[in-house]
Amino acid sequence: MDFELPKYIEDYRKKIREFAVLEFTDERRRYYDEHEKFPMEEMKKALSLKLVDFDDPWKLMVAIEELFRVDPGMGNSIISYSFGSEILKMYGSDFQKKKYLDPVLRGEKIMGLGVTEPVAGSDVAGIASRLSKNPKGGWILNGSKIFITNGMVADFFLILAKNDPPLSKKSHQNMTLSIVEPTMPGFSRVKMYGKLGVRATDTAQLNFDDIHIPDENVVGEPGKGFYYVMTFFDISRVYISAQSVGIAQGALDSLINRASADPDIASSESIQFAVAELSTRVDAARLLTYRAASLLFDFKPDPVYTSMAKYYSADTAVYATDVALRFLGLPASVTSLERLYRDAKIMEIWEGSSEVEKLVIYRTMMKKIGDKDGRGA
Amino acid sequence: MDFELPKYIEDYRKKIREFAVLEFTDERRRYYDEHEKFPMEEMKKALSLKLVDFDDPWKLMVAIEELFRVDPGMGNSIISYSFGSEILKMYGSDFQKKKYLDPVLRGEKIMGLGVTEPVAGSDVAGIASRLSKNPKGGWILNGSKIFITNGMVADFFLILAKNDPPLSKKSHQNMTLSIVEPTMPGFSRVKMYGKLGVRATDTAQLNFDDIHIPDENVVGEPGKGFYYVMTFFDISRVYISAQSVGIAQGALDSLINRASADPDIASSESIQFAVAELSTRVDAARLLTYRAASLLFDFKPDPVYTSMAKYYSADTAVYATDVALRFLGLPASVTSLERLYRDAKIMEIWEGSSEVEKLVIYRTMMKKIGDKDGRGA
Amino acid sequence: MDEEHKILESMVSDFVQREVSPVSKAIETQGIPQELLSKMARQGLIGATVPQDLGGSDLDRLGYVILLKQIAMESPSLAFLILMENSYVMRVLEKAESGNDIIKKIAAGSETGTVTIPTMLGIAGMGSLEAKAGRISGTIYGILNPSARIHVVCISPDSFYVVDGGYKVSSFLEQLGFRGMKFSSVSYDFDVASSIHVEHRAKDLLEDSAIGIAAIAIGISYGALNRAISYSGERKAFGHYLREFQPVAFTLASHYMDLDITNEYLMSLASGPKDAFHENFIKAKALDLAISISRSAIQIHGGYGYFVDFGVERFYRDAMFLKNISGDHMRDMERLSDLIFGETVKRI
Amino acid sequence: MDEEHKILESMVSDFVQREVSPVSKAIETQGIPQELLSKMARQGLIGATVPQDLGGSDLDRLGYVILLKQIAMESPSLAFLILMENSYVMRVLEKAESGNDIIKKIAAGSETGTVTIPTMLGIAGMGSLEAKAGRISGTIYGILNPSARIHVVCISPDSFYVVDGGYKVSSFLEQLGFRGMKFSSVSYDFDVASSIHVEHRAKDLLEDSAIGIAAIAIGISYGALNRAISYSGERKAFGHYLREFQPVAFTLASHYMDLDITNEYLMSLASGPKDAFHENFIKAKALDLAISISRSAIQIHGGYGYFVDFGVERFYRDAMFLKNISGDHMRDMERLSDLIFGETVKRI
Repeated sequence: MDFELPKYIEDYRKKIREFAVLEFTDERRRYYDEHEKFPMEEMKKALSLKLVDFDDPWKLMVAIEELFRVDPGMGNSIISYSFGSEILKMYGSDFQKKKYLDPVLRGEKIMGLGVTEPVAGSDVAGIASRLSKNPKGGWILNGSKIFITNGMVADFFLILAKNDPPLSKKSHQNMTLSIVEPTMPGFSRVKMYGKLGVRATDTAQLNFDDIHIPDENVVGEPGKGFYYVMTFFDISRVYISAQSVGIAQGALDSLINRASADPDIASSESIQFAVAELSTRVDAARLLTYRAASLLFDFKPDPVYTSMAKYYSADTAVYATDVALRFLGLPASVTSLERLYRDAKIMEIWEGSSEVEKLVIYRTMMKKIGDKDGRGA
Repeated sequence: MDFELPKYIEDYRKKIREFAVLEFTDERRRYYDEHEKFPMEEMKKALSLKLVDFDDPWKLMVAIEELFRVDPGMGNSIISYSFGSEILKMYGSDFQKKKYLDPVLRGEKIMGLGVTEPVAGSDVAGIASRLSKNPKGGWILNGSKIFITNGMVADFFLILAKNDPPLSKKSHQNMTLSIVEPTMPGFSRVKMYGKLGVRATDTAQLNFDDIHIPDENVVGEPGKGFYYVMTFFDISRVYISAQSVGIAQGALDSLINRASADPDIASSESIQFAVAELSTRVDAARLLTYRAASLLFDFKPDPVYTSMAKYYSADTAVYATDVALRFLGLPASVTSLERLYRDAKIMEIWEGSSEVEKLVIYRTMMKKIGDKDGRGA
Repeated sequence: MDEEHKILESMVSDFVQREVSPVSKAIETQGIPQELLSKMARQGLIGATVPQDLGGSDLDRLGYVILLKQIAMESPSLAFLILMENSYVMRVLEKAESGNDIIKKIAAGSETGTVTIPTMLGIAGMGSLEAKAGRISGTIYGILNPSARIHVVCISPDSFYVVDGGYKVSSFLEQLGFRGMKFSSVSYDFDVASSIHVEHRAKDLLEDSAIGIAAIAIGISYGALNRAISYSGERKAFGHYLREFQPVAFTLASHYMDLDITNEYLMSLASGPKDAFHENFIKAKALDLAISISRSAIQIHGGYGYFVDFGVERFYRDAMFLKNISGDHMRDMERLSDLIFGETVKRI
Repeated sequence: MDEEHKILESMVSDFVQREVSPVSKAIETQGIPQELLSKMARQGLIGATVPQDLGGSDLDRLGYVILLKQIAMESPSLAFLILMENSYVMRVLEKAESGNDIIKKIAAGSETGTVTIPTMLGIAGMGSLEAKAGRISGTIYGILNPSARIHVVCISPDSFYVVDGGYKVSSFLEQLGFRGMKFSSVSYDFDVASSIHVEHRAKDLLEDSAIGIAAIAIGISYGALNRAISYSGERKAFGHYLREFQPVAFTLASHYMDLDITNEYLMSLASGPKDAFHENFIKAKALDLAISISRSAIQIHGGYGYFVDFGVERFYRDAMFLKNISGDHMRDMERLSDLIFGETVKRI
């Protein structure tokens, strides 16, 4: 067993942290949060510096952790321009890779992924968007999506819809992903204002009214969209888990900084215990996350370990910001800590709520329990 | 990073588990618990099978985990016959190794370690036992120890006492470890009955009334006993942490077994969530434990990581038995689960209470925080 | 609390200090002494809720709660025996033709009673009873106080038999809590015609006992917390009394608050008419509190807390056992949700 | 609750539904509308605790608690303004020579008031005031409702000045909660001789406000829980209403119980005379509950809960902000422990 990251990753961590501390100034963090604005300038800067290395998943994970540790809203905007790109990498055609994926990877375009709908949150199989064969060729898309990250800034989206008429009686085998551009007739979008946190992240509702989708924009095989999305979630949930670890560490940082600066605070055993308890939980969350990551990056993702990491880390993020804010009190109610407190809550909700993670853990685990000798048997 | 144990260890885990399941029958577990008796027979059997490999620390750790998973009281008695031997290994003289350590390692003798006293629990520096120079040569020991594991069955003890007159003004530099045999005049012991759990473990109070200790029985340097004991705790706390992981896993096992056997139970989402939450916590505790172990076994013990593991795993053991017992209810109130519930509580107390662990975490961490780039800075 | 109940509280508290406290640890290993039962009977404390002419004290709900709480602070085992006899056994006997004669004996402390709690709670997997050819027979696992002469046997949700003989204690089980009473498997085999049959809804008995269960849980909590508070002011570590350390003080203070709030709610419910809805709340809450406070109480006592001699560890065992012997966790939560939302929580 | 208070509750509840509920979300971004303040003033709801001849309702403790709770269920921001004016500003003005004139204006809703909470709570690191050459000056960070005309300035634990003018709002800060009011740094610079000076113990004001703080926390809890309960009966996932899932139902049921128990305690304390000791308990407990219930309420609403439109997320923010603006966590715990154990918890 080996619990240490290689030195080059730890060096990279320092670099990312320097960037975050330098670029995410108090003023900017407050500005983007208050105005609910996408930090396009900082994103471009990070791109131009080639700061985030999407080719090394460990680096990406550490980058996420360190960016979220300082500011989740800005951090997310910087790394999420390629949100969903793994799907195109795995299942996209050459045409799609060339036209859509490559510009994203070069940092020239922003993409988004549309799964969630007004009546179907964590229940992906319950979506209502419809993709129908166009008798004149291609397909017709109708429906809408909500809570879509990069909704207003993305140059194209991967949209999950149900086939109509159905390709299969099983709804899991009747969903298709297609690429939709905002310039296509029938497309409209509305920015969703008023988030509790991660307000620098761009969020929108998308509407599709008889959009014509050319055949070449259908991703992979029709009917397999649900599986593509689930495979993607197995990947993205590891990164969400790293987001949560970053937030929790950020909250712990405030408590430690305060104890370091103020002897009156440091002399309180109650604070000392809080620091000890939080450090332990943050480390536990980090270890669960790294374990899930280590399997995923080795192409052996384990949904049980991934869901454990995401659920536990999200809970830790909320818990850590809560404890830190209680102890730091009123002076902290206008600082980055109060922002972290608001940001943290989304971790339990997006890309599979904690409730869904728990069901995944239970069901997948119980399936495995044929093997009586293993742990958990 | 690598989160998997080598295959030979996992194979060994299976062997140990087989032994525990086979030897720790319901009947025996109940018998030793009810009668508060040391399972000498099973211990001898484990010894004769050379089941526990004290030379491979990973194997020892996994053995502890698997034995405690089935029965902490019996498990502890089987592995604790050499309790404290690391001290002799590190600091004992050749004479001491030959006369005392070797027979223990061969499984012929049982040893114990006496630190805790009636008025000094976690506060080791507060002990009252006194070791004085005997004008006629050697030393004189007076005082008493409580909660001493193997107290009635051990063939000798390492006893921590304060030097009188003091060797140093600092009480930490004024403690000495010496080897005491029950046959020495002035030694007496009384079995301590009535433990809440781990009742197959032998516990006693030891009394020293003007015991003559020959010079050759003083371990290492006089005045350094406190440091020897603390160094030992850095080791033993990792194993205690593994004990807790074993107990927590045992509790989780009961819940899973019940859900596997009873469709009415399995259909409850509440149970499903409990299984998911417990599995996650048990895994988090296990990862914290393995990380601390991996550093320790690589001769780089980190007191922060060790204390995190011990505190968190102990809390998890209590939490897991609590949740499982609530769900399994009255029928479980006479089974091994109720025993685990009683056993678990000692994990938060022995070899450094959870409160002491938290102080260690905080203090050691804050000392490290010169390095501003590292995590926690 | 009115004057009358204050007097009762002080009387019971004195009695408990004088008579129960000195033997409370012995009760755990040797059972409840006959002498203590006789003394309690003379004060009318055993037949707490039965009429005075049957040897009881005819206590109202509040009085009953006060009694159970005070006893549980020293001996949860004894408190549960009183509850079992008053809330289950004698409630069934009240409805039986010659029940009063038996009630008198129990209230006099010359006999004790028990009830088949597993069947009354409807807990699966603890045995069952079968009626066949005019006899009822079967084995029930987990009868508390099996050596009682009077067994109230619940054979269906609304049907009980009172059995005096006709049962065999087959094996003792070492149980988690209430060790002042034995716990065992009991085999029943009795003639229907010659046994007393009573129709009574088990559900009503359980509902009515909720405040009593809560009272015992609150008593356990006070018993554990009071000991932890005194110990924290006597024991030193690192040169200071435990109570001087913030984490100890804050933990104790927080328990103290929770307990005060929960106790107030119990007392206010007990002072009013039956309110099954809210009595469910107090039962659930008080049980949780007892488990959590008794855990802290052991922790504050350190190694000593782990030993029976310090009289703290039994609260930890009794709290969880009380939870499990007074209901099924999941079923209780389902019922609570149903009551609150007015609809059934489904298994999905 | 007696008839009189029931009538009050129903009156306030009607008013809140009719007048506050429709604007409660707008309050968060645009502030409390003058029109609403005027309407409340006409009903005597602003000067809740001041005499009727000054335009108030002269509510007793229970009435005040009922009022704050009902308002907080819809608009915690508004409830806190009422508390700040009644429990701090007007309490100081009562003692001032020409204070009644100002009280009348506030009760009439034509002026609002604020108080320098950071100095009143004695929170370090939020600025301080200095007296020099007959003037008092300095900057305080974190004044809620800074645009109020009347500023009650606490310059020491037992000394206040009432300032009308003589302050400058220097910069607005986006704060965690109570966004219906602005929050900012305020620079004070006023002449001692021409300002109203009042001696009053800040400690007394804080103690007396504890049940009011608790009432707002309980109101927040009910506001959040009621929304979660209705949503869970409207929203479906995987073909079932959320409420049909055990974990959702059990979480809601458990909150419902906790809230009922805590609310009962509050109501019972508010019905009696001042009891500073126990009022500390209810404040601490109610705040914890508000934080925990509002977290669950967001979770049950899923993604929607994260957006201001659904009116749930603000309870989460307001609950924590209320905790922080009503005291210092550690100092409060220290005081509680001191009260309970009768001795001082040391820093060791």
